[in-house]
Amino acid sequence: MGKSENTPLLELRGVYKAYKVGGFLRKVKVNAIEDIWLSLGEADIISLVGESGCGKTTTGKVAVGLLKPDKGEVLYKGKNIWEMTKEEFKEFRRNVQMMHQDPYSSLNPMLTVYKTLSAPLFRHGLASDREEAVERIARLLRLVGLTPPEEYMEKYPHQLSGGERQRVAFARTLSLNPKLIVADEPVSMIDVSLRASILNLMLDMREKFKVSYVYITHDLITARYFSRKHLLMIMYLGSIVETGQTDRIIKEPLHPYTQVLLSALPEPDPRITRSKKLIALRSLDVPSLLRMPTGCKFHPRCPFFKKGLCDVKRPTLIEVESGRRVACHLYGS
Amino acid sequence: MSETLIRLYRNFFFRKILRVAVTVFIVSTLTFFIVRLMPGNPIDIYISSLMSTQGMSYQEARQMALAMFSIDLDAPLHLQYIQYLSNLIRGDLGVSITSTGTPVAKMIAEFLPWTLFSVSLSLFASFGIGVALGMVMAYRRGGIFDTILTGICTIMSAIPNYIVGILVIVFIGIQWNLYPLETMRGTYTSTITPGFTIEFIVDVFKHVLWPFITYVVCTFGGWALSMRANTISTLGEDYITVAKAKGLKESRITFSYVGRNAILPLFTSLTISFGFIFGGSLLIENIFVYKGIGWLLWSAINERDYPTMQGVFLIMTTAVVLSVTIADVLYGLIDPRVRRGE
Amino acid sequence: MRPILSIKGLSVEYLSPRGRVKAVRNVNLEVYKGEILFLVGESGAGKSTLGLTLLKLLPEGIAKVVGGEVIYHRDDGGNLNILKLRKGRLRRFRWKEVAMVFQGAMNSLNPIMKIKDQMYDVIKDHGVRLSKREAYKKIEELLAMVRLDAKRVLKSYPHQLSGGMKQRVMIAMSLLLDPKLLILDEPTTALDVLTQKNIMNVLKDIRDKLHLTMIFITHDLSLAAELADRIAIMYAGSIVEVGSVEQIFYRPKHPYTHGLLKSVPKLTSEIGKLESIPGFPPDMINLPPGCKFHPRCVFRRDICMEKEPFLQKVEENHYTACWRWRDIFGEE
Amino acid sequence: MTKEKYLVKWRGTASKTIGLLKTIYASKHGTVGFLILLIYLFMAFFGSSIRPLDTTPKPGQMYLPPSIKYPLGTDNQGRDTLSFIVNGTFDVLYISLVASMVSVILAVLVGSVSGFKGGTVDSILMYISDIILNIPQFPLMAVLSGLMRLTDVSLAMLMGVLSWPSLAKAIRSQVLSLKERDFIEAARLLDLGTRHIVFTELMPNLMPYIAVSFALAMTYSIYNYVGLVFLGFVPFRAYNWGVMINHAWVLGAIYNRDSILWILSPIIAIVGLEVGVIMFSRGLELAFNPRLRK
Repeated sequence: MGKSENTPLLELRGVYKAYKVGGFLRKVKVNAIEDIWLSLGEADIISLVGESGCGKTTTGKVAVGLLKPDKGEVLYKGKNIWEMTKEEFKEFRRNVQMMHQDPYSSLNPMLTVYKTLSAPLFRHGLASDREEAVERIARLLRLVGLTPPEEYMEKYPHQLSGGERQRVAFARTLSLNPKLIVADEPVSMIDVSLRASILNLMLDMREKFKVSYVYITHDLITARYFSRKHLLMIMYLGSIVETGQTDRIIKEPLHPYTQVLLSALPEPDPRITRSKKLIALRSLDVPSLLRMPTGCKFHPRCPFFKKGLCDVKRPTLIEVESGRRVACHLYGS
Repeated sequence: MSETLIRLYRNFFFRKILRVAVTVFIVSTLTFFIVRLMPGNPIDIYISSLMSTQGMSYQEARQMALAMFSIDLDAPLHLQYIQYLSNLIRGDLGVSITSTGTPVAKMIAEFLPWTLFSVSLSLFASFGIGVALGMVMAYRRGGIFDTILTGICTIMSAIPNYIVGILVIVFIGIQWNLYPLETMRGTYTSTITPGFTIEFIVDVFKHVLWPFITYVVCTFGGWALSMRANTISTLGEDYITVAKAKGLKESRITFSYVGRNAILPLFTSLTISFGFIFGGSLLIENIFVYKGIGWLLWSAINERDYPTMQGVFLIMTTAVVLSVTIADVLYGLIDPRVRRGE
Repeated sequence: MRPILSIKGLSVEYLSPRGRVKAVRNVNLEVYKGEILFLVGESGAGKSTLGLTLLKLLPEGIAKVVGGEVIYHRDDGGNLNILKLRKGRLRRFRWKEVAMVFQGAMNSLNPIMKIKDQMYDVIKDHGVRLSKREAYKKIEELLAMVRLDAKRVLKSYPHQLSGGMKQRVMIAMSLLLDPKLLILDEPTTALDVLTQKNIMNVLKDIRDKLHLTMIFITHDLSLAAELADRIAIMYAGSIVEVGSVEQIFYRPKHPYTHGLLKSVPKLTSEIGKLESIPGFPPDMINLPPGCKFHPRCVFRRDICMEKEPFLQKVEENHYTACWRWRDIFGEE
Repeated sequence: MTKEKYLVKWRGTASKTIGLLKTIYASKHGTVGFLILLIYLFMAFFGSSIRPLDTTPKPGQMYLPPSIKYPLGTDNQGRDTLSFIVNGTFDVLYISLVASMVSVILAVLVGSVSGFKGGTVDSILMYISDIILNIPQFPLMAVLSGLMRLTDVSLAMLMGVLSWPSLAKAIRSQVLSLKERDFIEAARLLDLGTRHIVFTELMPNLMPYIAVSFALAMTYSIYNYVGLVFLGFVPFRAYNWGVMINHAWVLGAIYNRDSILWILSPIIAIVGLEVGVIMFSRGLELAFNPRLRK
């Protein structure tokens, strides 16, 4: 495959990553993610949804090149990022950024907003002196809705509210004009009344600068808002269990896990949420990653469990209708 | 590496014992080579001192020295080293040079109990005082009591213990003459025969009093400050608020909920200090002429009694290593969160 | 309906190096017997502080009640001013009359004591006349009610339980002395969706079986939608609107409530672009004059910047603290 | 660099230094500690020229009480005690500074490498520090200095080399927790370079710990050094606080009631220095942490 028009911006191909637990000579391998496939183009959005510990953050870190996969490839514009030349990797680094969950940990408490935002500008030659940097930073701050920018530049993180910090962090990810942003729970620690504004801000940047997003979250509702006509991937214990267009999955979930998740989700509307029927799980306990279930990973909790099949054979992700894939024995052979 | 070895290594106790063995081995090796490779080989020095003081011939003196150090000086260094190690394993620490003919092990056995006695007494006392004060300070944090005591504790833990010892001797013993100097110094009165007599026991306590006070004065501040910090952070824990909300009795909250959690990390330090204070006793025992193991080391260094020096140092290290190990094991037993073997 | 708790003109301040944090400002609220009242607000709205004040649990020396009272109406008709209770009486009042389940299930339990002992401590210290066997029978019943395996849980240490299990242990523990009022402070925050659902179901069971009064503190409107009878919305330390679930969700009469509802996405219904409330929450040390919401309010007029509005009656049981609710939302 | 930019930069550094001093000044402890240390530094560098060492024995003037001529009285040979205190400052400061510098540098190096690299490197480094930590240091120093006739510098180095492990462990745990923070990850993603990450992102966060560690190391080395001199295991220089105490002790001057000032002077000098260092470190801790500033 050459560098045609259709080459995706970022691709994960069968990526595996295991963590080693324990110290010197006492290591135990724990699979954090298994066989992850993902592909997105310019101005694309993918939402990655799953509960804590399902490997969605690991997937994000592999995608931005912070973690090297044990198996499988990460391709940026068709090139494996771990086989790139130094120059190519530098370009990848600049173009693929990450937004973190915790605005209290993502900004260095010792640095002012100006220092935080000017470092990447100086480093990558986007500003040569203070004047230029101030000008660019002012533009960035205005872009993320922190006005007037002069009031923010000399402030330390502890002088800002959570919402303001998250905007500064977003301004920093934007500072190098990236093509792709992996956003790891960017609004889960933000006040409800400010969440929509940050999500809208992110969507605006997509309109303006054709930024693509991988939106990682545990919250199906914001995922639905963020990726509506785009792709949604549901993860469970390190594997993808269902993918498809967001709206279609929400309307008609196929995988039992997705179904349970949707039925359990409370909604900000009493009439809807009180008329919901919960699909009950067989077990509430999430299996430990150290003792991964055999067969389908969801089988110990699955309401549609079939003995002799689900606990023996691991289902693969198969296409059940155009654009929708599910890993479950209920579908297909 | 074979499976069994790896499994053995994963065993908690085995790892601990291995660490003790490795450290003791390294220290004994270190002392061996220091003594052997030092400019002015101690054995040569000993030989020449025998020749000059006792008028022996070189051969005679050499024979004597060999017997003393129980090593064959003609053997190559590595063989001497192996010899030394195998002696060590059999508990043979050599023979003292100055107290001619006395085995080092025997000397240590004679001096060690005094250090153990004085050190453990003072350590427990200062721990108790520190923990109690620290808790009170934490409960009244910000108040006058707390402010003043925090200052005192900070300064007390900054003042070297030998300075306090000197001040005690100078002021209590000499300037103000509050306590007989001859009872302040020494381990017991030489005219009293040791034994389980009331007279002797009282005398021993009279002698240990001021070294004891010195230890306590210099160390309680550190305990109090750590206990204060631990208590304050424990008081901020959610489970304390919950315990209050539960309407538990104040005494129960103070002891079972705050106290136990705050003191837990200190137990480790207590056990470790126990090992370390053997080393610190060097200065205090010297000042109070308290004939414990620190005093023995001091006199051995002064008199260039190498085998004794080596032996005492080895014992001191072993004490530390053992106490660190015991602290580890103990912590696993006290704190349910630290699971053994994992 | 008879109130079980009446909060009158309550104000609480924190001392901070920068100045006084006005965490709770002149809150008036009645809690009725048998109802589930939700206290909804964003971070810093003062809802947790309010919760702590109800049990007189504010950190001494740092927080101070600067005005108001909290009256607890006992079953026998007697009234207690909780804030005036002294040591012994306060201790016996806590957990026996009002119990509380806290945010952060992770740290609510003493890490070095078995669950068994932490449960039994409550019974012991309140002098409940139960034999040890009877006490454990009761404990086991309660654990079963919150869907826990009593045998396993009782001999565990907290670190051996998952977050959801710990929170259920806390709920069971809160019911030990049959309290009349249960305060739940963000009991499901930081728990996964499925675990959260499970806790909510446990709470529904408790409501159906025991008919207790509950005050549920949360930032999550969805939880209120699921369980609340009545909702009080807090902003900048005071209650800006209070009403039934229907009233709050379908007929909000305060611009803040209105904005909040419009800024949360929904799953099933069709949605356009969400509108969020402009600006940021106010600095609780230097609060703006007049209505505390006016800097973020698109409907503000001069009066909003000058005078702080009080709760005005909209309809039966429905109150809003807005000068202009009639102009903005119209009469019912 | 143009003159203008240079000036801007200089003003930046100057205002930073002033800012640092201001925050130290803002904390009471810090101010007192700073003033105490200033006095000691002054004595160390200008003491010998202002009050030259008085070495001539004057048998008729033994143990004189304080006077204008001899503010701290005289010693057992009728010499000016103050001149000995003043001239002894440099030794103690110099040795404890070198020792704590060696110790802190090693600690920062080992601690940050260990924390950053993790894995086997970390295991090995921590194993080594555990072993050194398990050797009682004062007795070891006593044995070594008793046997080897160490020079001042080699003694200082030895003290530094033996005392880094506990500091290294503290730094390591700090690095471990900092490493997990997202801002380090963000800096890596922005490709800001190792130098920026270490010196701009990490170091400022480590500074409060390093400052406190340095002060601790210093009190520790003062303790060790004076202790060794007092026991007589270190080559004497006639003017040194430890030597003064040792002399008073060994020569029996303590039994003479008039000698009190001679004995107390070095003791107060030592205690004052220790207290000054501790207080100053408290001020530094505040100064390096913007969250603690107002």
